[in-house]
Amino acid sequence: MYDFEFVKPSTVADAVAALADEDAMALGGGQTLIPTMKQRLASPSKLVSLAGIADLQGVTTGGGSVSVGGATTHATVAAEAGAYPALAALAGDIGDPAVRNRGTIGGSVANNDPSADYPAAALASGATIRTDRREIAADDFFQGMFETALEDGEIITAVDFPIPEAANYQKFKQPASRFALVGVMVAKYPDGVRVAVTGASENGVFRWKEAETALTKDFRTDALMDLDINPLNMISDLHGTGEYRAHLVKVLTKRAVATC
Amino acid sequence: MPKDHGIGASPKRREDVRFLTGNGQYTDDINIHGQSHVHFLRSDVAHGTIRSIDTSAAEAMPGVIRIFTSADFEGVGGVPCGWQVTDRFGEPMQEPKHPILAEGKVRYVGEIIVAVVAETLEQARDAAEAVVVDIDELPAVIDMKAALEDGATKVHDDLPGNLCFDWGFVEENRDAVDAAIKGAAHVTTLELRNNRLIANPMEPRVAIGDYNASNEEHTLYTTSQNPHVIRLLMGAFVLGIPEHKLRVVAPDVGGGFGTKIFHYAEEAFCTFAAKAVNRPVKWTSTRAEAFISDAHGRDHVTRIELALDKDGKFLAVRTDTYANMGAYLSTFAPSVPTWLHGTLMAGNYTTPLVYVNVKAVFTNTVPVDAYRGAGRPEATFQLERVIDKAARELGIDPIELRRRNFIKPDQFPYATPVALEYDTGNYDATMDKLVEIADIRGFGKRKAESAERGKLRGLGINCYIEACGIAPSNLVGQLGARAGLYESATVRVNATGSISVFTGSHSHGQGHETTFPQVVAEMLGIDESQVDIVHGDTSKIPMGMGTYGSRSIAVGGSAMVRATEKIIAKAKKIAAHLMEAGEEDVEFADGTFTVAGTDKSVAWGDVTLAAYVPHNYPLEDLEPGLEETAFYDPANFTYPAGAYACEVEVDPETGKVDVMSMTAVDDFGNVINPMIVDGQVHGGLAQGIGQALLEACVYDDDGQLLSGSYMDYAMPRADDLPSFTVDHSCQTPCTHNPLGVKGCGEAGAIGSPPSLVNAVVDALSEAGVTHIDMPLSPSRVWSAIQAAR
Amino acid sequence: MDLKGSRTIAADRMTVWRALNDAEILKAAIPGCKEMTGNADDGFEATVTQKIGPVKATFKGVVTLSDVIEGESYRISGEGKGGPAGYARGGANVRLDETDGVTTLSYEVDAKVGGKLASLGARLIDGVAKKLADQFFENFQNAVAPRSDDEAPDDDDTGREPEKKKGLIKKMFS
Amino acid sequence: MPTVSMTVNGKTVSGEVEGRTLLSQFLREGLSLTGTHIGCDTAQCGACTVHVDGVAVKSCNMLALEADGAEVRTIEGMANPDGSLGVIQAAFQEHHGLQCGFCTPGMVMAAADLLAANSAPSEAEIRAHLDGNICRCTGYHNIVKSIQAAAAQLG
Repeated sequence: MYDFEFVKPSTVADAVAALADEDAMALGGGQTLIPTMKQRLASPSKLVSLAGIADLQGVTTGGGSVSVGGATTHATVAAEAGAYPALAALAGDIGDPAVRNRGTIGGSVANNDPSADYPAAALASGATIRTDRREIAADDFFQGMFETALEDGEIITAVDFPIPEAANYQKFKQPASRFALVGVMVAKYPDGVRVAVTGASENGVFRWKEAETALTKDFRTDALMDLDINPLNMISDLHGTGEYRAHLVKVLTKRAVATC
Repeated sequence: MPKDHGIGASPKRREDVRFLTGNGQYTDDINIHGQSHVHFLRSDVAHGTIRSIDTSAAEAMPGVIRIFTSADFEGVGGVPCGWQVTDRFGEPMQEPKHPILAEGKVRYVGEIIVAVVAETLEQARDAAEAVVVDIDELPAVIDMKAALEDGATKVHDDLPGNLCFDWGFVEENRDAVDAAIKGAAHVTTLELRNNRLIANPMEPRVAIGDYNASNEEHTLYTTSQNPHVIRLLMGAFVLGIPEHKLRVVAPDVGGGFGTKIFHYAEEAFCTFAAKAVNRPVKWTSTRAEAFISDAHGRDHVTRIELALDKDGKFLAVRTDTYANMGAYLSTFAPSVPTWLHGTLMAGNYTTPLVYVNVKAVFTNTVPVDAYRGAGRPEATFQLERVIDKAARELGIDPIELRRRNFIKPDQFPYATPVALEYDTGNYDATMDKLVEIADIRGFGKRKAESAERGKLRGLGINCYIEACGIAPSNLVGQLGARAGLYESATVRVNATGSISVFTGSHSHGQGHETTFPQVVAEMLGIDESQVDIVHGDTSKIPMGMGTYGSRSIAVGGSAMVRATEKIIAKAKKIAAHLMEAGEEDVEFADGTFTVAGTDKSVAWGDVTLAAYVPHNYPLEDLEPGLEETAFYDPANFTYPAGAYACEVEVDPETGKVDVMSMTAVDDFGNVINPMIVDGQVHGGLAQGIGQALLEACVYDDDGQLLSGSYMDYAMPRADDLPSFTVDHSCQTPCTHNPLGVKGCGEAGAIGSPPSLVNAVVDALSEAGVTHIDMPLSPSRVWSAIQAAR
Repeated sequence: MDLKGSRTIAADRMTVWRALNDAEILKAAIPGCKEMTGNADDGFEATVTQKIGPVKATFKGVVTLSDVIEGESYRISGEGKGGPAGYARGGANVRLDETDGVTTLSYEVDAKVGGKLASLGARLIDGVAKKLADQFFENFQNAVAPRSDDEAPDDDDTGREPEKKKGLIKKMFS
Repeated sequence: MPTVSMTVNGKTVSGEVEGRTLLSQFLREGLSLTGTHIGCDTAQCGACTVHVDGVAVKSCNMLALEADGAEVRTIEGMANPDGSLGVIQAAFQEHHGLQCGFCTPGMVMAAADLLAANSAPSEAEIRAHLDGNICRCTGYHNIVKSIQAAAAQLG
């Protein structure tokens, strides 16, 4: 690892100020960033830990939604997001126990790894990503593999998840990394069903709109019978072809609906 | 009632206390005052000519002590190969030089080009980034068959081509096998790949070189399974250091599985550099580095044919294999696809004719060498897969087909057509046991239950036989080994009767510190706590060949028995003197010497004390002291064998395979410590299941390793595996070693892949699937189902 | 990874060709290009910084134009060393066809990475390469003859359109 | 250089570190607590697992400075005060839950983390909880048995 300056502010304002340096990076749980830095594949001059900011911690429930502070660990969400069981279950199956004790929702959402779980939850829930300067709808937030609407130095303060009538997340794990080879989150709201897919597309998390339309009309697995997803832009790697991933999207969507 | 001590008991492992409290001492835990650190700049291209190396900017970086290139190694030998294979035309294999640092060319991603020694590791890494290496990239040779085509790029310019050797075994049988296959009632053919693996012991390799200028002594601390072999190879062939000036220490070692047998360039570098910079030099591999520098395993592409008569009797086996050697010959690489593979192609069966052809090929990949089982898993996999396919084609139950061809108990000793003489075995007995404990008859019910859940259940079985404790030395010498394959033991009885046993069998997870005292204590009738094991330091142990090939108890244990027998013989003489009796009248049991037919006795401790305080002692006939050394060179291999069963559930929608059960019935001959034997089998099963289901070392066409971390190389985790059922109650003791033991370290890894693949093929047989190459990843299984439709 | 594609550019062929040989335009089109010196005949030296998720690597290397058929086609290739990250190289065979003052630029892209980028990033290589190729031609097109918004292609099934960032890129180049 | 201080196995310790110093490095090199092992660099093998403020973390994936002021427990702090093996450690020995011993400290720490939260885990729960700890020797069979036995004893 290259050396860097480490700071741990206690307020969002101080963190934003610390991130103003060009090569500063925010440090959530570091479960992706630190391994990357160990390989010398990233060289920030300064790491701004968000772990000391009390305002970014914790899960609150109210007004029909679950709000998760940006620096809340996956383990905490798994334990405390009981009002949205599918979200708690999703958080409880990210990585492994030790990773869940460190990794944070803000880190995951800001990174927008194309195989990460939280982006699927946020997109399927029509979540709102709150930052130090604005609120961003999940639909606008995720902009392709590793790309988000975040500006430089912008900090995720919370993610608000509207609680659905029913929801389920199905993850088919890549055998080595245990990231999602494909993950599908289905969430049923009074105004319609949302289906978000992670792990599959080269463009990162996306909504399967045909499935949403079909499931909004008829929330049964049979509604998906005639739908197929185009494998063209699906990730193809040593763990599966694009065709395989496209196939899994449908299988997992059905299973999610069946489990809802 | 199980025994509570001695042979056959399962005492708690004494090494566990230090491991469980964080007090183990692994090589990376050693820090020598004043040590420097080396970072190796490794090639990131698979093949190329080194045009220039500019270290000038790096030399000036903070903390840099010295930067080494191959120019610094003039006059130093290459990493030697310890086994020479003679090809089927009587010519020796092609043997390229294997330099410590790349000379002129790089030949695989991971090959060391430059070594930077600095005060700290991060400084060494910083400086390595400032080294400018200009490489003229050449096309990479990755595919073995393409490597042998005319006009293929050569990995080694000074060799005639990429063929290391073309081996035929038994060459005289070639025509007879061809004829038998031509005339057979049925021939089953199977093409398959034995996937390339990376051993991945959890402890990455470490080397620390130290040099004492005042007495010109070198010390190497290294993560090795066989420190003496490293001393021999590195001292004699690489660096020219006489043995008495070279100490190799392998302290606690965190797993080996074969990949820590070999002598590696990093070991020679640290030893050499410690003298050159007059500072200790330490190297600790990262996991990423391990993936591109530890010798890989397996990687065979095979076409096998099995000829049967109309009753299902095996008439002949012919196999054509391409074996990947990687870019250079690792220490024992040539022996793996040849003597450790071809000789096992008779399996547990009476097949009269066998012909094995192996073409060993150089490619621009990491060198390939022995990995748990080494050659024997490759042999077992192809044989047991083709038998299963034949059973399916002929409509014969796969267990019945095997039984029809078993070597029967009254046929032992049995000489196979591939040069081995099996001493003992009872393959029907192990199969009977398997049928019983795996509840083979209940499979139909379980299959129906699985079907109700939408899962396809499959049952696969297979047999295996392996050859352990490669021996005797005078035979293996004829076969090309450049080292002996004996083992040594020194039993040092101290004055008060306690014992230190010095063994060349290094322990890195096998529990020798517990098992070996069980043997010595039982022989002497004393408490096991009186016996300690010393291993892993060439300055303490006379000579050793190390731990691999399931040889420790069969060879190292036998050496210990021989040395202990010498101790007893001498102790009897001392006891006879003390009791004023004839030596021939002295009996020894339960730690007490008695004169037959009398009540005269003398205790073990009195005899040992007399040996060291020889006041009342036959000094004119006998030397004082009680210490004996034995070198044991076995008369033959040992032949563990067994029968395995695996049940799987396949999710036809996703292709995911769940292992529902794995049952291993092994005949290891006599068992010293059942608990440890069970543990060895468990570990082998996990690695076999890993190979069959999860693990794949994947290169792209340019020779880049795509599976270069645990993010892409799937290691078996706890939730990938079931609890296992293991049994070793069928015992046909080995007839030619004093303990009657056979070895258990590799069995699980050899025996489990075919049963797992047979089970998945069974589950998918109705869909028309006849074979899937390992690993049976969900996407592959799904694709196979799609293709069969 | 092999990727084929084409772009319709509202300019005549020679205008596009000149742009394909213009150091400034190439520099602007190569995603993450920080510095580029040299010329079309002798080749360019370039420094390119790429940020993919947490990974940020700077590549130093060369960009060369070869197999040149004046006004018609060439191969543009780049090769860069990224220090501890390994290396990356990519190229595109580019061909121009003109009808009615509108030029169709067709391309076939290939890309390779080596070292840690290959061994740690296997799952991402294709996606990143496609994205970068897309960005290059998008940038190039915008630099030569910006499109109007209604020409944007429809979303594909995956719901994410590569043109999403066009607004930003247009801002940079128009 | 920044200074870090924390409580490790009940003792207050402090030392100078760099920003980049990992908790695992601080433990191994700064405090000579070499029972915490480094088996990979992608935070998957779990050999470096320790407890920070009562929960399991991978110490090779956490900066020493992130643990400033924390309570850290390592394998060296798992034995009984008299030096005898703790319940989980003793269960691992009794049931042969280790072979080469390299992954063992991480396994024991992961097991302790599990049993603190779930006193009677099922086999499936144990296997799931070991998701982030790789053992290459035992095939996990006896590790699972060891944890079950420890759970039974701890009640």
